[in-house]
Amino acid sequence: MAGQPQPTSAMQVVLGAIQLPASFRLGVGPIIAAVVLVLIVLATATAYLYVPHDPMNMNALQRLKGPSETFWLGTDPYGRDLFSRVMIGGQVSLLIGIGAAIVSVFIGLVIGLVSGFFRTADAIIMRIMDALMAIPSILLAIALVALNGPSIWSVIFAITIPEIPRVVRLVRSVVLSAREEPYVEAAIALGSSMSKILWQHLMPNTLAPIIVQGTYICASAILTEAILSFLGAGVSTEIPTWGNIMAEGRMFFQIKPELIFWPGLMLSLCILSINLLGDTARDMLDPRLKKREA
Amino acid sequence: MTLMSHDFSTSILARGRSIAAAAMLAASTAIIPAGAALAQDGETITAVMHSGLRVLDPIITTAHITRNHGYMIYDVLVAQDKDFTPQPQMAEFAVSDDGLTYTFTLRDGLKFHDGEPVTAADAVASLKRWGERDSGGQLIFDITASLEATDDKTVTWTLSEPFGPLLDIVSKQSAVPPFIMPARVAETSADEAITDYTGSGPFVFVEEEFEPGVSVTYAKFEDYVPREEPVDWMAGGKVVNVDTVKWVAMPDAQTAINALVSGEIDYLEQTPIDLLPILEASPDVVVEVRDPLGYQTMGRMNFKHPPFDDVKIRQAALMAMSQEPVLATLIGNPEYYQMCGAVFGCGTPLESATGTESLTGAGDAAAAKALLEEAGYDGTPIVLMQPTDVVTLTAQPVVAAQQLREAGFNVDMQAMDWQTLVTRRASQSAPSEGGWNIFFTNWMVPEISSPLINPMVNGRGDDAWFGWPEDPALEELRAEFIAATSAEAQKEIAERIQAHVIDVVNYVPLGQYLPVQSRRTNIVNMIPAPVPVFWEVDKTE
Amino acid sequence: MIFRNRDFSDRPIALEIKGLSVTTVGGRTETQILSSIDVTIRDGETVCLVGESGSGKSVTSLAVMGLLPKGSLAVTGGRIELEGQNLLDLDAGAMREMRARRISMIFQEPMTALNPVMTVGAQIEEVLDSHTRLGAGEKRRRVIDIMEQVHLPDVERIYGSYPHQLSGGQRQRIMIAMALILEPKLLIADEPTTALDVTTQNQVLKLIAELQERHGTAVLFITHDMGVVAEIADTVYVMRHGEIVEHAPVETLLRSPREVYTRELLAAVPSLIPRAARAAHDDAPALDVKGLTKIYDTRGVFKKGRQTRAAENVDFAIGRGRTLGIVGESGSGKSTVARCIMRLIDPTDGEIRVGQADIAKLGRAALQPHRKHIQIVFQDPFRSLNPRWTIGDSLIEGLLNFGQSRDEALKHAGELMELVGLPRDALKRYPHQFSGGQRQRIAIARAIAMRPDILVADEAVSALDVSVQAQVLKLLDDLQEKLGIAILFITHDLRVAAQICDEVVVMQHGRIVEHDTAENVLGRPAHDYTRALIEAAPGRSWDFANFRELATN
Amino acid sequence: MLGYIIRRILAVIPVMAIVAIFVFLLLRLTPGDPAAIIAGDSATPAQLDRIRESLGLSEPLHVQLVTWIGQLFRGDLGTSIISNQPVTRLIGQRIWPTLQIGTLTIILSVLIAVPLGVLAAWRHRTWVDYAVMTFSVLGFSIPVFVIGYIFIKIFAIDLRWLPVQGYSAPSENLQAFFLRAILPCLTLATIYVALIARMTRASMLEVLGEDYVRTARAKGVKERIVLFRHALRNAAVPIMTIIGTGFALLISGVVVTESVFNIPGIGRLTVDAILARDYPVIQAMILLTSAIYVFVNLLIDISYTFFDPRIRY
Repeated sequence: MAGQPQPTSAMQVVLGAIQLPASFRLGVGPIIAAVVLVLIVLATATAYLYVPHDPMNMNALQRLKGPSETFWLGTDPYGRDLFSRVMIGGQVSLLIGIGAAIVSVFIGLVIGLVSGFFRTADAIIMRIMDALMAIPSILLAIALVALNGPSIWSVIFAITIPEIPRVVRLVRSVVLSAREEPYVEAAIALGSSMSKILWQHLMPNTLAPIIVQGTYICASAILTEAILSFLGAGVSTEIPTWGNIMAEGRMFFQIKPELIFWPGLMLSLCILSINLLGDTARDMLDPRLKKREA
Repeated sequence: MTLMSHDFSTSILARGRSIAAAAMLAASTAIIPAGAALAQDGETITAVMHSGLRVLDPIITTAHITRNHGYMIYDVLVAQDKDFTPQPQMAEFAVSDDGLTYTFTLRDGLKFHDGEPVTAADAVASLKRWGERDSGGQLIFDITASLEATDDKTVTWTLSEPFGPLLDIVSKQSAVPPFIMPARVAETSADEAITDYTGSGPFVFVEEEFEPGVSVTYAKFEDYVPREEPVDWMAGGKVVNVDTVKWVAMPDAQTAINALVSGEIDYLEQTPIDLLPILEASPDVVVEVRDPLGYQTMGRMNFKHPPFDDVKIRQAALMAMSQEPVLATLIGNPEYYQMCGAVFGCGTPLESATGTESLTGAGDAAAAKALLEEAGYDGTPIVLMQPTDVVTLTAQPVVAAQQLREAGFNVDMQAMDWQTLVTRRASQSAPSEGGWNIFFTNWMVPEISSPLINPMVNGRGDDAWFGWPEDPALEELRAEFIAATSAEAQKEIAERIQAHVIDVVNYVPLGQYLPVQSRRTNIVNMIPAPVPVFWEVDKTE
Repeated sequence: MIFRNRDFSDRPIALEIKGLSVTTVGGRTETQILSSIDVTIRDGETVCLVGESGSGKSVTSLAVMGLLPKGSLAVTGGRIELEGQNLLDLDAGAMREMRARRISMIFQEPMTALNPVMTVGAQIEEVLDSHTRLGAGEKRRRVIDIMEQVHLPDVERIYGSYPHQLSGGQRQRIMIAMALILEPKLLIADEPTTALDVTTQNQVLKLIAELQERHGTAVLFITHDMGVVAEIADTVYVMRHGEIVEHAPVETLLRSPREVYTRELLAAVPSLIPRAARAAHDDAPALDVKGLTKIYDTRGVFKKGRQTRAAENVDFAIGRGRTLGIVGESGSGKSTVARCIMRLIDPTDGEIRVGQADIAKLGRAALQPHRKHIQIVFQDPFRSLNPRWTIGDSLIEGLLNFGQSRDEALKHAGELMELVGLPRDALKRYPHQFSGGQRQRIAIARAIAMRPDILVADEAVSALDVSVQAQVLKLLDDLQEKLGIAILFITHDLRVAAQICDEVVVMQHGRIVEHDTAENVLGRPAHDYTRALIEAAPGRSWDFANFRELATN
Repeated sequence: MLGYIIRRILAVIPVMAIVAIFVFLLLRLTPGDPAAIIAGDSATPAQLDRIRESLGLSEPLHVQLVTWIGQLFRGDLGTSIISNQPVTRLIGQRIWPTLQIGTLTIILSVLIAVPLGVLAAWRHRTWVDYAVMTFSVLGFSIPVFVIGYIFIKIFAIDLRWLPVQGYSAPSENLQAFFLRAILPCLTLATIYVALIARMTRASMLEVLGEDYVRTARAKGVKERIVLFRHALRNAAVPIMTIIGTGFALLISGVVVTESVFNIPGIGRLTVDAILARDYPVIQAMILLTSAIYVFVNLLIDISYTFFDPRIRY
């Protein structure tokens, strides 16, 4: 492999020198997952263009109706169109997932870099992170939603806070091992400043793992939102999400399972796809796996 | 594990397949019938109540579950029959001709659970503690000259001026009935919860088995002597036919219904109407309306802050609202709800529908818009509080918000858990600073059935119920009502109050709905009463 | 007698590999790893398989063991006959029965090759568990016996020890005991001494020879080290790109290699004859180290502090244009000295004079301007370049830090590439597109881009194949000539030290035991330890590059 | 070893102190007034003030904090504001169902997941591997309450094999306990099995590539012994770690499962307490669950020395 130069792509800048082992096969799973995910994202993102009803419009006389030409998937306990709600609800669920992933990864990255590089800050930061990790995340999230009210942002915040320590630990461990790398020591010898070493040498090492971690956070955030809704601490019913559609429908599970089935199906497909892609990305990025394949 | 993953792939809808797969398994597996192993003792009734019991002091709180708990272990001096007429329970009563002295004589054989006899001193202490908490009680104590135990069996209550409804208030079952406790317990400050749960009622509280919010066990009080009279609503003899009653809480209605169908529980106090088909399909379960009066659901505005400080805008809001969508969304099946504009409830002596045609009709969005225009509504957002965790209160705000929006209101619906809501509604701050404009709640009809006890019908400003209307005209009407001596006069004044309340939009009645209880068929003789009580009821094999 | 020179032609054949081919499977393309190789080993014979990395020697050994990684490598042709029985015909169970009983194998890394969570006694005993039905007492007796045969001290204690509690040499003895306890026909040794220090290596080689003699075992010995070959081989097979280039009895091969490749390989082996020291300039030394000491404190909350003296009282100086080597075995403190001088770690005491300035105690900011005078090249060429940066970015990192404009620095970088013998357009590529030797050139270019006065080379050629090693050493020599840099060369390899150093410092346990010209240290060692080191060097009496005995001076 | 345990326990103190202060402040900043909850619908503001006073909620924040920490040191977790019961009593009543279901779930999960993970790693890139991985990703992808409902629907409602809900103490009726514990445990185990199986597979894959596994095979050791004696024990540390960190996930699952299956455990106690702003209960419960988490992970850290002799403290 070493002999002939390989083509360079723009992705390389982000993912670094990821050499795909020659024997690495993508398999059909991740491809299906990617297609499903893209479809779900597109379908929910453009939902306002095609949904037949206002997802918020209630009609008490049309409650809990079965599927019909007007209501493709039937209606919910408020007489709202289930199809429209599921499609629009996906927007909010995905927003919460992506939002929580981005915010926790960003905050975790900054704290983790500081913690990994400055030994004085490390002890204090890690004690606080240990404490945050020790608090059961769902309880912390419920308490945070209770504190801030059930808005989308407060739910994202509540899901984000417990995820941060995990990102911090990940980033910190990557930094701790990367700072032992000879090329970092070479940079020190070359007189590079601390900030240059931190941002240009160490930080890029954390990108691949935190992108993977981000996908998992995204999936788990969507799931956590559903659980918060289930426990009565989710986003208000004014704004449909997969989670609160299911939470509202749980009482009708036996007489009208569609209320849980459709949002549940969308949610599970979506999370399944994200997780599968995350696994694939992890396998591709995992240096240990690479070593084994080589 | 392969079985498990198979079941995962089975969708909820593809039920037939999973049953087939399971049936195959069943052929090779010894099946233990779930019901058999878990059968309850025949002498115990396991009941799922509408909420978990957490607070044990029925005086300090108005929570219905605690009131119901009070009726299990305590007794009351006077109780109402189905015509709202006070009848003797622990005590016979007499009123002096001038209407100033009330004498209560305790009947024989009354004992507390610790074996001590119930004395007049116990009754006096209990009434005094109750009087500090209950708003009706406060009215009486405002004009009480003396309340004392004149001997072991006699309580003499002397007033400084006549007060016609005294017996009505003392015999009421909501919100806080004057339960009789031992004097040592009743001496606890009215702001502090009691810690000694000795009563004289037909059941004994089994403290060791109490798990707050989960389960509470009551044992039959063997020494309880019921009255001779047949049971009638809350009055009459309380004959206990079972050994133990166990209340368990099941926050998930679905779970409770399944448990009832499978015989794991005997009784379900509150049944979601939408789920009735499941129960109706089961031959072992009876579904019924316990209390024909039911509940009133209502909305209350904040009089202190714009825009609802303007009567025109309140009227516009009332015009905008229509009961049917609210009730249909909340209950679903029209058999179990009733459009009703009566402030004092439909089916009560003081029922009147004056001024509520639009409410019980389709609403009048056009009139609402016109009124808004006239009042010069500037689009100030209305903070509408929506509880997320109380099943019987989730629909009203959502439907009302839509109706208000359609009439041109700018509605800011803020979702919060019920506990946040009850805290926030006590705040008199501006809506933008943590206050509010409108919220919704439910009352049992007996709780609002008269101007004396209806918490909303009170115009004393900051001393009034949340929303704090300053309404001297209303207060005058109430004084007239108290002074009235005949039922006809009361009825006439009540109608004027109705008209006034709707005119100034003191609050918005959104109709009445019926609580539906369900029970196993072997649970018989449940009393139709506003309070689910467990005397008279029996469990057959 | 330099070589073993034994004749085995009348002994029965133990192993015969005929036309063995191995290819990769499961990838997009099939790559031929072994192309029809033939190897014959007779009873009691030692066959050495030599070649550079990637030549296929390890694959050969794994193929014989039937341990090719499933799903990535597969045998596509040929036979592997052990005493006439084709191993490739055996099913998994039968093959498992062959292992340890008929063929055994020892591996390069005794640390990783032993299970860290089992006692070594149990690991040896497991061989008996798998292949015999002996009673507990008998098993233990056999284990103790073989452990004594491999000359382990304090056998009873070591029996119950875990691998991490033993030294590298002891671990390799355990491996050998494990391999030989069932007296197999054939022992495959895959670079068994590469990870060991030279003195330990010598002992292990002797042990293998001793046991082979005692049991009449055939040995297939895989190595890249010609010294080792000279020491132990009866017959040598030279491999390259999955083919056997040449095979011959050891003396024949070393004296008169037939093939060009073999000659090149031998010619690249550095000689133990030290270079003549170049004339020292009389001006001030470029680097002057005095009393350098590094002490590690391991202090616990409840434990008493314990001190590790990694380097103590180290003194030396290097003049411009000269090379000073620090040699020593692992743990001697040579790398600690290098890292202290680079100020990658803070020395506990002493002076480090770079030019006129003592940089030993400077703070981070005060140190910065001095950095450009002293640069380092690390051992591992795969990790010393940031894999996410282009070569150009890596080369100019230091120049930018010292105020050059990007264009200027890039131009300079282009020149440097040519200087180290790489094309200019390589600047736009990433490190993974280069071989190890090329990367090491780039690392050198990055260091000299700063125009340092001193270059520290910390085992800079140890990870490279001999042919590449020779090229890099040549490059360093050329650069030194052109630029007049002082080089501090850290190595464990006496041959390399002999090639490049003017002066040599020998370190042991953190202290300098000998310091003199290379000629004196290597030719007339004054210290016992130095002498032991030199005597342990395999093949020290053979001059590989010239295909003859070393001329004794 | 003992020194290590003592040091680890000491290290827990600052963590728990941060948890305590964090939780205390978090709750006091949460809008919500327990007095309003106790008093019910028709209380007046003056009554609320008096109740607040008697609960000690009108004291300044730092005074409340100091009082509370003082109580903690005396082993007094306070009294529930709502039910007026000592928190220790509430915990005593509610912790057993959770511990029993939780322990059963962990045992069940490990028994299922570890062999699955080993199998998947051993048969890497075969259908077995793909099946295990698909199942484990699926386990992560379905909300736990949906899984619970599906189980109820199939096993309790349609097949009537198992009870729909509830909990029986094993001390009273062991058979009833197991019958009622099966569905909650299976529900909870789904995600936990997924987690542990994934980690077992990953860890085994790494270990199976190690030199000593090759050595074991070169010794002619049977494959089963290679997998379980050589590889699994070396792979154990990350598996134990994930069991420990996954414990947090289990707590989350417990909260939901308890409400689906109506189990009177500490999960429901805590959620109810949060929704009711029952400060002493919330504080005690979060401290308790955090302490359990920390304790479990401490045990797991110590267990590493059992799996790996190189780890000596």
